[in-house]
Amino acid sequence: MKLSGIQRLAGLMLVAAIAGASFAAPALAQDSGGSAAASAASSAASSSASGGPAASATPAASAAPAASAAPTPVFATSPYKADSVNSGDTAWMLTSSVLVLMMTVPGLALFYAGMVRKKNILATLAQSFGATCVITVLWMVVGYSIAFTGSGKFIGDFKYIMLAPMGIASVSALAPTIPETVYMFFQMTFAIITPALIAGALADRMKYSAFLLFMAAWLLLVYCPIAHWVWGGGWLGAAGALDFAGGTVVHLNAGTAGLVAALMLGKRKGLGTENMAPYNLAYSVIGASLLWVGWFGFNAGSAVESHDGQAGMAAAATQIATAAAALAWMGCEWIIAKKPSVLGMVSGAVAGLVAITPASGFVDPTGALIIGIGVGIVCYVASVHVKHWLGFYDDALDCWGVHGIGGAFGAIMTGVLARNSINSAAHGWLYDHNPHQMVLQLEDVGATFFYCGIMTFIILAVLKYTIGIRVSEEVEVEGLDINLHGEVVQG
Amino acid sequence: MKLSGIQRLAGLMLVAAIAGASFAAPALAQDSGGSAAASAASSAASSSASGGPAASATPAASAAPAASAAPTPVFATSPYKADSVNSGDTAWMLTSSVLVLMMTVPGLALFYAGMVRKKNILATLAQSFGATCVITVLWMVVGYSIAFTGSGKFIGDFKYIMLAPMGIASVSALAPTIPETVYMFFQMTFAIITPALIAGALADRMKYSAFLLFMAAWLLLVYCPIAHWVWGGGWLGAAGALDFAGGTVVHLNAGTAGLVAALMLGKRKGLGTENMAPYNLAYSVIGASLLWVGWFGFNAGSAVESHDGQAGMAAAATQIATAAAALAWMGCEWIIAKKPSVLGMVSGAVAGLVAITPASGFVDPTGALIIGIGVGIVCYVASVHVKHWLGFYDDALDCWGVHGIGGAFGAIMTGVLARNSINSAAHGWLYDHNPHQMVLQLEDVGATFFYCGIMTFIILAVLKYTIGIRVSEEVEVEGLDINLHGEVVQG
Amino acid sequence: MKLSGIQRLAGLMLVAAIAGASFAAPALAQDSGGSAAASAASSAASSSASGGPAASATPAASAAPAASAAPTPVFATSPYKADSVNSGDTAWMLTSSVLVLMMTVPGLALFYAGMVRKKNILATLAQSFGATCVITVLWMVVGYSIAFTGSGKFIGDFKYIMLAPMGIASVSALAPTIPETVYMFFQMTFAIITPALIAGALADRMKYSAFLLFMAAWLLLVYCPIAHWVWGGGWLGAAGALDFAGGTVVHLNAGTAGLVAALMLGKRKGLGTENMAPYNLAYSVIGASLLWVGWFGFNAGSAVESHDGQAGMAAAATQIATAAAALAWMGCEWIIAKKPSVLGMVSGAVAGLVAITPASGFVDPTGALIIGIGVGIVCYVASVHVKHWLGFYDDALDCWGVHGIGGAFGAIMTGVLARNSINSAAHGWLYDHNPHQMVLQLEDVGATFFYCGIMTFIILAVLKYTIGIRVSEEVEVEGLDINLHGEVVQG
Amino acid sequence: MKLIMAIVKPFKLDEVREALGNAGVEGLTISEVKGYGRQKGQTEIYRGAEYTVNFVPKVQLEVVVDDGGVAKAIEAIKAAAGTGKIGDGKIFVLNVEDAVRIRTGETGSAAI
Amino acid sequence: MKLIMAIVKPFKLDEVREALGNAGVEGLTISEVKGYGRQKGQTEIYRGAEYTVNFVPKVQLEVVVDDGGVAKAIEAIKAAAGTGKIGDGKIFVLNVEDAVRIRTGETGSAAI
Amino acid sequence: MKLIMAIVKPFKLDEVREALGNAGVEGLTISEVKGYGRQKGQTEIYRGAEYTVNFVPKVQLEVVVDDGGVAKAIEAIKAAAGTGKIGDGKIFVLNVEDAVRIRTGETGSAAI
Ligand SMILES: Nc1ncnc2c1ncn2[C@@H]1O[C@H](COP(=O)(O)OP(=O)(O)O)[C@@H](O)[C@H]1O
Ligand SMILES: Nc1ncnc2c1ncn2[C@@H]1O[C@H](COP(=O)(O)OP(=O)(O)O)[C@@H](O)[C@H]1O
Ligand SMILES: Nc1ncnc2c1ncn2[C@@H]1O[C@H](COP(=O)(O)OP(=O)(O)O)[C@@H](O)[C@H]1O
Repeated sequence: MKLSGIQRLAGLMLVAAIAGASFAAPALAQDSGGSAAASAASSAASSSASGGPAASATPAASAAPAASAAPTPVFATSPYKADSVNSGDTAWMLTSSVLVLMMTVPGLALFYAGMVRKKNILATLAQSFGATCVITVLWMVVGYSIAFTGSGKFIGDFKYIMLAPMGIASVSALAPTIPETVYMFFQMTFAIITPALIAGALADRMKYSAFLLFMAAWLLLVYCPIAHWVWGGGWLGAAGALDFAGGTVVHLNAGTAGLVAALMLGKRKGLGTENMAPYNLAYSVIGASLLWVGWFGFNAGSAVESHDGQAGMAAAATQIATAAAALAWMGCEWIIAKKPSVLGMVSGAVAGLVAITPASGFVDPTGALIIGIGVGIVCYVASVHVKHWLGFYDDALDCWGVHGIGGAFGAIMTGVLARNSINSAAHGWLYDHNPHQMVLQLEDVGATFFYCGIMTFIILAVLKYTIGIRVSEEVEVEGLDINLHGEVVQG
Repeated sequence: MKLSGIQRLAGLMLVAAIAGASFAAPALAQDSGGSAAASAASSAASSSASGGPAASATPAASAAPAASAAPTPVFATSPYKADSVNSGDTAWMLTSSVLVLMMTVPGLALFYAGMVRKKNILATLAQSFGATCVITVLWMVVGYSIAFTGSGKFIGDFKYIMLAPMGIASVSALAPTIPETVYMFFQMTFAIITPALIAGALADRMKYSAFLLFMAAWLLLVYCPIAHWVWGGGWLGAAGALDFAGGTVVHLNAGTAGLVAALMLGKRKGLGTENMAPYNLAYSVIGASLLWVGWFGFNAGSAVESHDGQAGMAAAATQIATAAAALAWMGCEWIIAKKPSVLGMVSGAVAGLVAITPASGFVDPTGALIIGIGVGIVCYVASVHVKHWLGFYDDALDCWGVHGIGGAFGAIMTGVLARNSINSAAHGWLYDHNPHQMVLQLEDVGATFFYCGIMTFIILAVLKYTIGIRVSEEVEVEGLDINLHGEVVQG
Repeated sequence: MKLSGIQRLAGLMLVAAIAGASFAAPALAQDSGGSAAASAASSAASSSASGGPAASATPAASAAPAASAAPTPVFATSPYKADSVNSGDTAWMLTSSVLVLMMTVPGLALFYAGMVRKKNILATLAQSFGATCVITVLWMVVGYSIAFTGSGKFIGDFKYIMLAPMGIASVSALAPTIPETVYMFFQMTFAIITPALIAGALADRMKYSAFLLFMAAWLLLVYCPIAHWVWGGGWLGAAGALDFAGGTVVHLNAGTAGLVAALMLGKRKGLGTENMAPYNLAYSVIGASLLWVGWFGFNAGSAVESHDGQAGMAAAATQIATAAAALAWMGCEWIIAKKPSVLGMVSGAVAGLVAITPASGFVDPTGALIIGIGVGIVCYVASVHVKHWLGFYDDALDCWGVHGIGGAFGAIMTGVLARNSINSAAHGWLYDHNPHQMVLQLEDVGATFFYCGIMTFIILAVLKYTIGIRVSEEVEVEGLDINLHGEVVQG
Repeated sequence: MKLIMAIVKPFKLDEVREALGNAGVEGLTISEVKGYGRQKGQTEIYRGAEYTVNFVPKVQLEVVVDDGGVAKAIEAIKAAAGTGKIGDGKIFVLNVEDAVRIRTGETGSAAI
Repeated sequence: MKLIMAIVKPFKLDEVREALGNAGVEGLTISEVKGYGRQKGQTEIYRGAEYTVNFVPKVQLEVVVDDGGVAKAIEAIKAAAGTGKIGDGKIFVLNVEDAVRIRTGETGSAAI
Repeated sequence: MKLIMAIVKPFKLDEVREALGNAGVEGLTISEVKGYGRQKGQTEIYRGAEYTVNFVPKVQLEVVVDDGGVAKAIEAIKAAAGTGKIGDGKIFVLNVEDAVRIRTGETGSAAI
């Protein structure tokens, strides 16, 4: 369908909305001298707070006094010296790593595979599975080294190539209570799912060879640097941006890449004329459920310990926000389309998981509820209405609509609802009267959006004009399964 | 088919069997003066023993001497002060919570979805998924407060509305070695699966709006109070009834509700004439397997710690009873129907999991084996033969036949086989010569059966005469997927 | 098709390759006097090192000094006395047990079910599910007693029948930091999956009654003794063979049994003429993913603790080898068959998991990478080319090609790449200049191969000439689902 | 002999089969088809957007009967398949020149 | 009346249906079939071994039209289903002796 | 030209196709159908209760051949599909008035 100028304009504005903010940010930062102290304070603690997965959560323990006003018994600081490796923290982090791996295979693989047409089911599964393999090896070879070692402001050093220095008894300063092997593995599972999420925007039309190369390049050129900025000791973390488990590093990042990729690939053939309804939503429900279940490794695991209350609070917030978002999306559909679709419920749940990701560990249950309801509505509008109205990008399975929009929404709401009594490293706007945190969050969102957008464009442009990124029309019509993998789902 | 008086009569007797017992109970209690001491003793310890998920398991540790006769090294009381939060217990309880959540989505969702006809697969998945979301939010708003706070005999207080008082460092007296956030989350997963189980009796014919309202009302009016009675410090727990992980609170409760709901909804159209065979039992096998796997969070998690042997013994008992029950059911079918059906195997496994739920943590491996074999046979007869012979209720997927009968069977057998050497808080009939325990168990069963039955009837009656609970005949024939959710499983 | 002598010959040579080695071993052992000390040393430590699941991992902790050269902070020996039961280790081992159970149901069940034709899907699921039930009960009755108690060189004693002596506070000398109940359960899950793996070679043609009897007999006559030899304190472990999590005990063992069973059952009807392509590879992808996820319980769990770095290093090695093997197999197919099949990717991943099983816990990340790449290629050649070229056995789903070959490859490579700095109990050939370790590994491989091969033949021969092991031709053509279980996957 | 080709609503299949049985028809073949006609398909929802499926699931029955049996068979189908609602379906009659029972080799009416 | 039986490529279905609609056809019945002919099936890979599937997925349309409408319908199908490539499919025409609309009982052309 | 419509047992399909090939048939169309006749369906078990499925899975072949080729084709099918057991199936022959090859527009015998 032809595109009216007004629509293009609106499209640009959508982008500007996110972009503009971050330009404003620094300026605003200057003005907010009043919160200098707070800002300083938060910076001080930030290397742990914003550390997300990298956060040593000791502050939470020391928060006990603050919270001890609560009409319930409280526990004093944990029985462990937080700097010693212990079996409990290690047990939880091994479990968390396994849970996050399960999010990608089979979770994400099924979530996406259930939404495509029969002829592309196996190819969609192959994307998540293949990405997992490629990224695992690259992470071991150099990825971990770039993201989580050294003291660079922008990228780590290369001492950890092949993980050579990582002995049986090594411990990372970023996770003092577990072996470094476990920390490396935990971070690896994050590095796996982030690029894999992008597949949602590429569905039904990308060459498998190009896909795997894209995953590899994107991991090293986009994910690793940004992970270093925020969690690996880089500039954003140091500045005090709060991202507990990856609202920007993981979700806004993957979502932005998805948007760019969808634009560069072009629309699926037959979009609007052919029936593109999901072939077997049962797969999507299994996938969404495993994403939900695994997400506790993602969020509660990002406490990187289980010796105090932080992991538990993150888990509670995650569960509440997810359910609220699913209900919100369901409600919108029930009112507008008259029927609550199963696809809507699971999409809402995922949107909730996305938005609570940066906030879990910083917000209380009520904050989680607010974020959940909000993101359910926002992502519904973005994925169902705005996308169709703009109509110039084919974000097939709503990677941008859910992960991009949801991640940005969550990062911003974290600035609003973060609460010092939940995490002593956080000073939010609403409860702790620290407007400056909003500046930092917007900076974080803007930096991720632009860096990721530009780099993704470059990577795909190179691939497009070398090996090509899209399959031929015949292949697309006949199906990717038989043509790319020589197999089909029978019957 | 027409119903002969004799059958109606038998139906009533089935009910009476369970009912009558509990009337007898108090009387019997009087007679059993001989066991007063034992009874007192058990009452004394009961707040922890009957506490099920709420049981601080320290007694088990102190049971070491008792067991130290065993020809193996034993460990002294655990290295922890049981009153301090520690990373190991927290790690296990976070894991358990995640496992129990996985039981509902995707476990239960798939178990049921595999048994319905193609046209209702998505609607069945939507029941488990939607219930999970509604209950999560209600639990946070007020459910937890009603069930697990305050010192009321019948319900808790309302101080915990919105979980407001629950700080990062709160600890519940019911679970002294983990943060309260984790305990709240763990209990939430129990509150989610219990109402969701009822869906098995509602299959193929309930309105989705009515279903969600039913879940909400049932949670607050039935589950929360009963959970408080037994685990939250209420009268049943105080009396000394033993229910480690929810034989009555969860399974008999859901089963009874299912029976009432099946009667009020009426039979599925075409029952007996149309082919209602499961569309894709592969889903049911996945579901049953995930239920099995997740159940270790349910039973072993109900030790609410991992610092002594109780969780381990509960896990062993669970595994043994489940396998034994599956084999027993399989054997019955092999002998009677000449072929062991896959549906039979998985149903048997679930029956075993149900029956061992109240007993795990109180019985030894041999006790678990006995319970497993017994329940496999009992539930086979109840679900396959008694149901058809009575023929006046359409318990579509055997919610009552498996969870109701199995839960009651397990609760009663717990009184028989509970063993003081396994859990110092328990004094069973067979090993510890405490017949009075049987009284308490029957009281527990009867109270749950009647309270749940009556309240469920009231809730559904209100819904029936307001918004209506059953879909139109056309909708039922065409399928719930397309009519309630606007989607279908293609192909 | 007719079989040329040359092919038969090659077939025998394939067997001889593995066999011959072990005959050579003892002799070689004599020669290698030079490494007597080393050998003695390794024997000394072996009861823990080779202990695989039974390994108390304390050595790893004491390895800290060795590794402390690494340019990262290291942790001193763990804060726990390794001889005291603690909640962290217990939490991890409970989790690991659950993960390994998940590998069989639903993991393995789906992995195999996805590869068969529609008419046999349920029967294939029933094999894994039924085996799980039968083995669980037998393990409790006598299996654990045979494998993991007593001090016999070849089998354990029978004191633990019905697990009678196992009290709430028992601890096994083989796992001093967790309750024995947990250790018994953990080992049970290994005993379940090993026989279940054999089903891959029996697909589409075995009687269900014969299958269950085969599982029972094989568990008691093959698995339990071999497990005792290597992990239970028997002769192989004492000799110093290294098998961290079961390269020979589990995989070579199951693979060999599969090869023998495939030969005794004969080929599937229609092999070569009918289309035997997998019906729904989506199931296989789910299955392979859950196997991958669960395998961390298998390998990292085999550290039997989480209080030092061993579990973490095992996890890292597992992840790296799996991904590398999947990529290697994918690469081979891409080059030779021009298309990377999904079946190839998942088969490669499983091959990697198999090969790293004995090595995890002994090798460093680079060693894992080498093993992964190697096994991906070796198993691809064995399963895709050698099998067809030899053509005299119908190893339907490549149980021998992946588990047998992969397990042997892994066991041998463990001898090459094991590294003292990773596990102080290991002295490998390459890094620690201990060629004698190769002798021990080959001994281990040969002993397993021959004992298993002979016993499996005897068991199946007895079954074949009594109740019969193969279904009738009509049943095979019509499908096992309807004929053995009276059910079908509809639609 | 004639081939009666009837397209009916799926949930009427069992009734139609019985009716034909009573009308003396001993064998028939059915296949799942999709129909396009006055009756419009259901509206599916995808990402909030409703769209109508053009094709409606139907069952097609193929029955070969003696010329004498045609009228009875048609009556039976009409009676059993009719709901009076749009989409009840159609019956077409074609001429069959020969029939063979594979098992016995019988031909003509004997083969039906 | 005639029964037009056309076997076409699946992805051409929508176009064919439209074309027939424009040609005045108000109802038709389709079924998923597999075809064997000059066009060979795709080669699937199983354990590295390639093998060709003999049967190609096709869609079969059955349309009953008045004798007058036959030519127009055939033209419509040919135009819409043709790609010029092997495997485009076939059209067969059979005679229909009678037709009945179940809902109304109308017969003959009125029933179409 | 004639349309040969044969209903056979699924696992005989490959043999029948080969036999027809040898009999000079170059193209055919098959569809999965369910049959009702003397042969009764298998008994499924559901919750211990056995019930017989009325319909048996069959494969329907549709082959259009020149009048001359009919006999040969029928022979081929009979030989390949027969097992002598109940349920072997049926062959029906209908007259085809015209045929068109969509790709080329050829009509009549040339189109087959
Ligand atoms: N001309 C036709 N040729 C073949 N099939 C037809 C024709 N007209 C209708 N049908 C079949 O009959 C079914 C019912 O027809 P429809 O017009 O929907 O309702 P009614 O039969 O009540 O007029 C259609 O779905 C289609 O399968
Ligand atoms: N003689 C025939 N009888 C029935 N169907 C046929 C016949 N010949 C071809 N077909 C059908 O037409 C389809 C296309 O025919 P094919 O020979 O592959 O290409 P083309 O139509 O271009 O010659 C086949 O797949 C088959 O379904
Ligand atoms: N009169 C008929 N019209 C259409 N199909 C028929 C007819 N009679 C039989 N069939 C088909 O032939 C198949 C075999 O017929 P059946 O009576 O079971 O065995 P047999 O062919 O050996 O007599 C049936 O399943 C059905 O599909």
